Amino acid sequence: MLETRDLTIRFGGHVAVNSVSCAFAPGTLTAIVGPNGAGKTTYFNLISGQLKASAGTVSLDGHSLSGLSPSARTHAGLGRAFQLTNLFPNLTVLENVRLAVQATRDGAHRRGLNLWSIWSDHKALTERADQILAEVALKSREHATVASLPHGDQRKLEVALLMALEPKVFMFDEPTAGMNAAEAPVILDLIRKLKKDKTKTILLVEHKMDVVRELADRIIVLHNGTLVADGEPAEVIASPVVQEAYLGVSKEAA
Amino acid sequence: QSNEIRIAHIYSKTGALEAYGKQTQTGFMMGLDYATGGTMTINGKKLVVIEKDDQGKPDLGKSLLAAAYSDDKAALAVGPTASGVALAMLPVAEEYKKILIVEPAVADSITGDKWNKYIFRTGRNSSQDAISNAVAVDKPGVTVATLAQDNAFGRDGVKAFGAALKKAKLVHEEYLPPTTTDFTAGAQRLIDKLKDQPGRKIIWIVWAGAGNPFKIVDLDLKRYGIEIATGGNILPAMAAYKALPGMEGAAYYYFGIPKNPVNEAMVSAHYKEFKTPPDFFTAGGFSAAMAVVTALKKTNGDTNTNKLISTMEGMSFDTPKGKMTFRKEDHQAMQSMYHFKIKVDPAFAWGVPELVHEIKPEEMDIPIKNKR
Amino acid sequence: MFLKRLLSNDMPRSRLLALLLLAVFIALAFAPFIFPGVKALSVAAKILVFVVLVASFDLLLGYTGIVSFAHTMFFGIGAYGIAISASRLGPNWGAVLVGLGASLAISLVLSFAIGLFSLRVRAIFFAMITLAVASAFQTLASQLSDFTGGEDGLTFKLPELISPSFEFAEEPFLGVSLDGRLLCYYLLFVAAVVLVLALLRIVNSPFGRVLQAIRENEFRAEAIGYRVVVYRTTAAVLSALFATLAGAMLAIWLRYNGPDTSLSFEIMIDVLLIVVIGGMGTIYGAAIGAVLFVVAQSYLQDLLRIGNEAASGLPWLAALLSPDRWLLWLGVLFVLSVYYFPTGIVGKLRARAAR
Amino acid sequence: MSTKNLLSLEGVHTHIGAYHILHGVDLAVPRGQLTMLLGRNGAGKTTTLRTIMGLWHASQGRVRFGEKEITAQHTPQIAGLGIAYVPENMGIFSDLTVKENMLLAARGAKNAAQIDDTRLKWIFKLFPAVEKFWNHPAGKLSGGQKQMLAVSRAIVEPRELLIIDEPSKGLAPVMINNMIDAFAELKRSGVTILLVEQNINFAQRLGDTVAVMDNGRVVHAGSMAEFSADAQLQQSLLGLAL
Amino acid sequence: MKKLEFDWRPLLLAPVLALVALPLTGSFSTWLTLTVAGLAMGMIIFIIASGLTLVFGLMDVLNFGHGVFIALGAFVASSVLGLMGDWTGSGELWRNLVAVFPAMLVAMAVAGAVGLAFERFIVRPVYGQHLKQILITMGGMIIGEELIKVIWGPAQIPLPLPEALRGSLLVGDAAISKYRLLAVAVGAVVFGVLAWTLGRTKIGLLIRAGVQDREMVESLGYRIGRLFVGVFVVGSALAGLGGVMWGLFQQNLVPQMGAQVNVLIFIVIIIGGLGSTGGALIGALLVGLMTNYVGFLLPTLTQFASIFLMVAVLLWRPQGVYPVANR
Ligand SMILES: Nc1ncnc2c1ncn2[C@@H]1O[C@H](COP(=O)(O)OP(=O)(O)OP(=O)(O)O)[C@@H](O)[C@H]1O
Ligand SMILES: Nc1ncnc2c1ncn2[C@@H]1O[C@H](COP(=O)(O)OP(=O)(O)OP(=O)(O)O)[C@@H](O)[C@H]1O
Ligand SMILES: [Mg+2]
Ligand SMILES: [Mg+2]
Repeated sequence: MLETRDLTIRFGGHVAVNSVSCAFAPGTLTAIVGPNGAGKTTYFNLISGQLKASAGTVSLDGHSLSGLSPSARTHAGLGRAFQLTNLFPNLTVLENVRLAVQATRDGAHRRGLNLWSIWSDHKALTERADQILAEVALKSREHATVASLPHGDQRKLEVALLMALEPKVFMFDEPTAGMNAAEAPVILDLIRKLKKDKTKTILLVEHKMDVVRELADRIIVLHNGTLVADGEPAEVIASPVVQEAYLGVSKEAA
Repeated sequence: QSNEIRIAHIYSKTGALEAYGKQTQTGFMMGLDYATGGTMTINGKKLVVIEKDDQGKPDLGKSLLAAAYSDDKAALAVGPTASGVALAMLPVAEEYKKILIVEPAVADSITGDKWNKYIFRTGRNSSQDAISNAVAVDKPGVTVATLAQDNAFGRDGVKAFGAALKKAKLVHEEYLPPTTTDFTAGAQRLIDKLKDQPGRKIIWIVWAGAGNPFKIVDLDLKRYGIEIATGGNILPAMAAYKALPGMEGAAYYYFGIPKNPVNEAMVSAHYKEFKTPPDFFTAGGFSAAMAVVTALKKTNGDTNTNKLISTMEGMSFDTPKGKMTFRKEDHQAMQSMYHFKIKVDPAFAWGVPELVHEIKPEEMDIPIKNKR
Repeated sequence: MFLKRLLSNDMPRSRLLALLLLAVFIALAFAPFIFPGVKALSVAAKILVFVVLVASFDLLLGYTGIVSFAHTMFFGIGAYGIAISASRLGPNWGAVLVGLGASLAISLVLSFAIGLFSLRVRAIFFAMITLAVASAFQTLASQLSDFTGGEDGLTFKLPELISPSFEFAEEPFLGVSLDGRLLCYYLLFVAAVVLVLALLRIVNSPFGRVLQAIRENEFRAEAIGYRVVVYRTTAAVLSALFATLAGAMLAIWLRYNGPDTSLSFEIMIDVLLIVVIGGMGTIYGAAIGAVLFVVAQSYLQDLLRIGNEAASGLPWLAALLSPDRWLLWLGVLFVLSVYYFPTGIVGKLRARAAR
Repeated sequence: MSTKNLLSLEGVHTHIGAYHILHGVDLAVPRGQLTMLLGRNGAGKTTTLRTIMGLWHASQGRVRFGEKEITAQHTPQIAGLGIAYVPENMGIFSDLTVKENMLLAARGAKNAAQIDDTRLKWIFKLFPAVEKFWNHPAGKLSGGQKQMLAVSRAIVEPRELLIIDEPSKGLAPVMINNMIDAFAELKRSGVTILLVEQNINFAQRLGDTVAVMDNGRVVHAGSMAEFSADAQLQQSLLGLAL
Repeated sequence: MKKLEFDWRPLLLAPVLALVALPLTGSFSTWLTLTVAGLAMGMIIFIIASGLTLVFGLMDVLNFGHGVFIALGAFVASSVLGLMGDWTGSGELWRNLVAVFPAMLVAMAVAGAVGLAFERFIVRPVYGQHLKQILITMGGMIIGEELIKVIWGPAQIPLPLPEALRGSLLVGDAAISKYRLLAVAVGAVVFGVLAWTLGRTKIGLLIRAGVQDREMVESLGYRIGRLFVGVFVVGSALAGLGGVMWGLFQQNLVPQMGAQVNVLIFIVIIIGGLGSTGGALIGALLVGLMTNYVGFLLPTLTQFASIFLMVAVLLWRPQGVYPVANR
């Protein structure tokens, strides 16, 4: 169970996330929606530790995460994919994933702190990385350097890194943004598959309402940093605040 | 074995002291030419000079000297420009059991505690510099403060200077980093120390390198009656003396001062070749050449090291500065220094030092610092 | 297979590169016999020292992406460690070990502090701070002259066994006299081979891969679970320790040390250039680069002397080709090598082989 | 012909390093219309736009803008002809404030006060965040806000041609609506627009003409109306029906 | 909405430092001498560092060869002044200034012209690549220094101050050297012009934007290449001017003089926040004051004073006093 309590952050006078308390149970997929600049990414940053909260706490399965570094939170079971692609640009696709696999799995490589073994000897890492690349349909490009990938493929790799961490909590920040409608299903299928595993908690920031409607078990709405709605998808989408502030005087809400 | 005598000259052809090194080389070659009467041979053996560039780097100097003795089969070596390089070279001479004539590196320890019997020096050492200056300013009723670089060169110099002062009173020693560019703070401290002293007040400056400590006169030292004294220097550096007419000190060499045939020959040869007078280090290089040739002539061209050593110990030889003598104890060449007073002459770009008095070796009590 | 493991499975991946490396290895291994003379041996020894120094710097720069100008500081610490303890404790092996131990300890503490500091400020600031720290350290070494010999440095003696005066065989072997200097050279040679192989292992370990990730994107490396502080600091400390060892090698060879010899900014720049010529992020680049650079630097003046004589008919060309202007050509070498080897020699050779 | 098409590419080949990316692109952007460039990920859309802007150079083929051939021209010259470009990565100057970002895009203005006021008001109305964060470092904006800033920069001064790489990416639905309105308004004022877009809705509502790329070539070109009507064509070109 | 306010706290640094030093120095006239000397020294440092704030701070080119333009300026000035012996030798101030100004202009022109070549052949291939910049500009520096030796010789060259600029003005017991007053005036002009150009025109913005994303600036229609050349030339010319001021201050020139001030000016612009003219001025004044006070109080520590100052400032503001860019 991931829980945030009164989570708040201020940038100067601007309150980007305002006292958000919310709990996310394993086995559910919660969609987080809200206008641009509502504080969704910032909320993620607070949970995963990229930003330090001005007030409030984050805990996972009863253990407080506040004060831990991002890497420690990753070890505690949080996994995160970024909204703006953020990879290791001059390494190959395979190495990107392999690094993520190595980071969280124990083994002779001691999570990267082993100074005295030969890296390629750790075959299990490569095998696992290959498997993940196959899942996101990137296997054919595994030896390309990331910088030369088209945007859509970079987004896929972003998700692959998250999968490689095998966390308890998956946080997706607009995973299909900029992805072709023919390619997006690869990612969405992955998420669907994850949903079946009842021990995983999934958080999804997404602006495409059809995706949200289909996948989400629950929707929370952030607006100006405040949590303004929380509940069943149909109910939340129908609520006036969402209709107005988020979807606009909707011509396409259908 | 053959009928060649190979002499290595290792000096800063490049690096921070390039200008000094070049002077030495010019002087050395002119000296050999003069001493052999233009034949460049001694007893039928041809003198061959092997030039090597230590770039001012001690480690390089060390390996160059080894290479000179071993790969190039040099019978003896002359150099280097920088004291640090010289100190690193000393053990090499001992290792190869070959003579090194140090010129113009000045550190006392070269003929002091780091000395070995293969080392001779034609150049002056810090003590000679300092003591001659002390002789020049040492008068009753004079109060002296010093301004020096905060390194071995500066501190040794001031120590020797202070020890040699008999009548004057030394009230303050100011040491500044060798890289100092702004001398205001140091000058202010000196002023504070001196301004209330009675009688003649002198700041003695010993400085080598880029900074220009003479700028402190801009702080209007005259209002407190403070004067400046310093040793000689190369001609470009003496441009700063133009602002200090009447300044006194003691110099190692200035081409217009010594009156002897060797100096006359060197000055005219130098004018002929370069249209400029010879400088400080030219005289040094010339002296080293004179020492080499004098010694080799005495051995009839024999380059056996032990024979050379016994010949050179106590040997006197003529130089542009008059007669020099290698002292038996530490192989330092004893030589005259020149008490001068600066005159401004528009014909020269520098302040001209006029001879007040030639300080003969006998007038200076240069301590022997090595252990034999 | 054995070779593959010795090289930590990081094969040259280019036939030409493999040949070059082999040639370098053989040349260095038999240098005293192939290239007679004191000067040639000094050059070979300097190469050995620089290979280790540059490889250690590459761990920091090429693999971790930290630009530090304080690397020669650790080099100097190693050299001073030997110099000071040998001149105080006398020419015995105990003194060498004490000096080595003490300098490693000092380097460890200092590099630890610097490594931690590197996280507080941005890259350029860090580079400039290390530049300032290194120059302060050099000043300090000159100022503590009672201890370090000041600007003049320290000349000292080492155990008989590796001193030139020791001769362990009467007869020269293949025209080379078998003396302490030869032993000293081979001591350096073995040390260099072991240290370079060790570095090769480190950069090809799981740890080495994480360093590359940090170089590429520190933020993301932290996000996927690597504590960047730990890795960076470890890399900084390791590279400092290897540099310290290189410094000790230098002091042992020269039996002299001073601020200009091991602490000067010039050496730092030479090291940087070698890394770039050789190819950043490839330990092999350090070896190839060091050989090329040190040989060029050592023989440039001789080469120019020949050029100068050849050009004596053209006074202006002769003036430029004067051996006194060797630095000018070194500068040109700097510029050209950055122009023509953007990925270094190793990078270029590998790219060619990959086609 | 040349009066009808504001921009045209004929047989453009582009290499990036050793890779051959575009294999003869033919593309026509009719004056005053909005042209959609569609295609799968990696089809070469971004590369095509960059080639037009002179950020990559065509190794073969020709690019014309109006009467002028711009194939070998440099980016500033091309932009100077009246083309505004929003790159895929948005190209936000994150050290500068939002105001400074806008000021740079307004080539005619020496300082913020000289930026055309009515236009600025219009932008503020479309994208309130730009006004709200006017004096903030642009690097601190949210993903969607950056996208808004990127588009705002392209329209702060009138330009003849807008080239925009995936403008709707990361925008909330209400903002997508605003942007559609904005493009419609621009089009009415005579601006020609070339859009790369993945959002089908967006494409259908705005596009006049359409070009579909695959594997570094334009494999279909025609009117949007026809294209949206032909589900089979869509299926075969894009792998799905709109 | 939080407005960006002018941050005035760094402005207090220099006055605070001076106040702290007052009781320590003991006598008021000593303090005054040191303070005025320190401020003027700071101005000279500012002049030599001003070019680097443009090149290093704004353009993000780690130009380790900047010093060579300083040396070049000084040597050119020595040649120009050497030709005007009548004017420099005269005791009248206006005649001296008439000699010094052309020397400055010629030095700036020569340094700027060499800067043009330097940018074209040395810097242009390596924009955005710090390591290579360091190396290639070091190479350029070595070449430049050697060429100076080829032209002017390896020896040091005296550059005496013109007559009327020598000596001091006495204010009570404190002595204020005349040359330093000239330096303050020149420094103020340089500061004014730079601050105005960068603050009131788009040039500063364009450079910063161009460093971050050159392609985008070009896509907006600006010829960033030409702008960079221009700024580099101006930076080099300012270094040339700095060289004249520094040379006259030292009164003798060595070819290595540029390299000798490199670390000092790096420190100044880092304290200033890389690219901020005001920051560099504050940094320079602080360094000037600090070296004078420490030089008076604890001379052995003078060489560490400016480094200590830099570390202290960075601990307070890790990006310098007026950070310009987020580097
Ligand atoms: N480091 C920061 N400093 C100052 N303000 C910030 C910072 N990070 C975010 N903000 C502000 O906080 C607000 C919330 O940003 P956030 O990125 O969380 O939005 P979001 O909901 O993810 O929006 P989008 O859908 O556009 O991605 C924005 O107004 C943004 O400008
Ligand atoms: N810098 C580069 N180096 C090598 N290959 C590249 C580079 N940039 C792009 N490519 C390749 O060019 C092809 C086309 O890429 P491009 O970015 O134009 O696709 P796209 O149609 O814009 O895709 P997306 O919709 O995902 O953005 C891809 O196969 C990509 O891998
Ligand atoms: Mg977001
Ligand atoms: Mg694209």
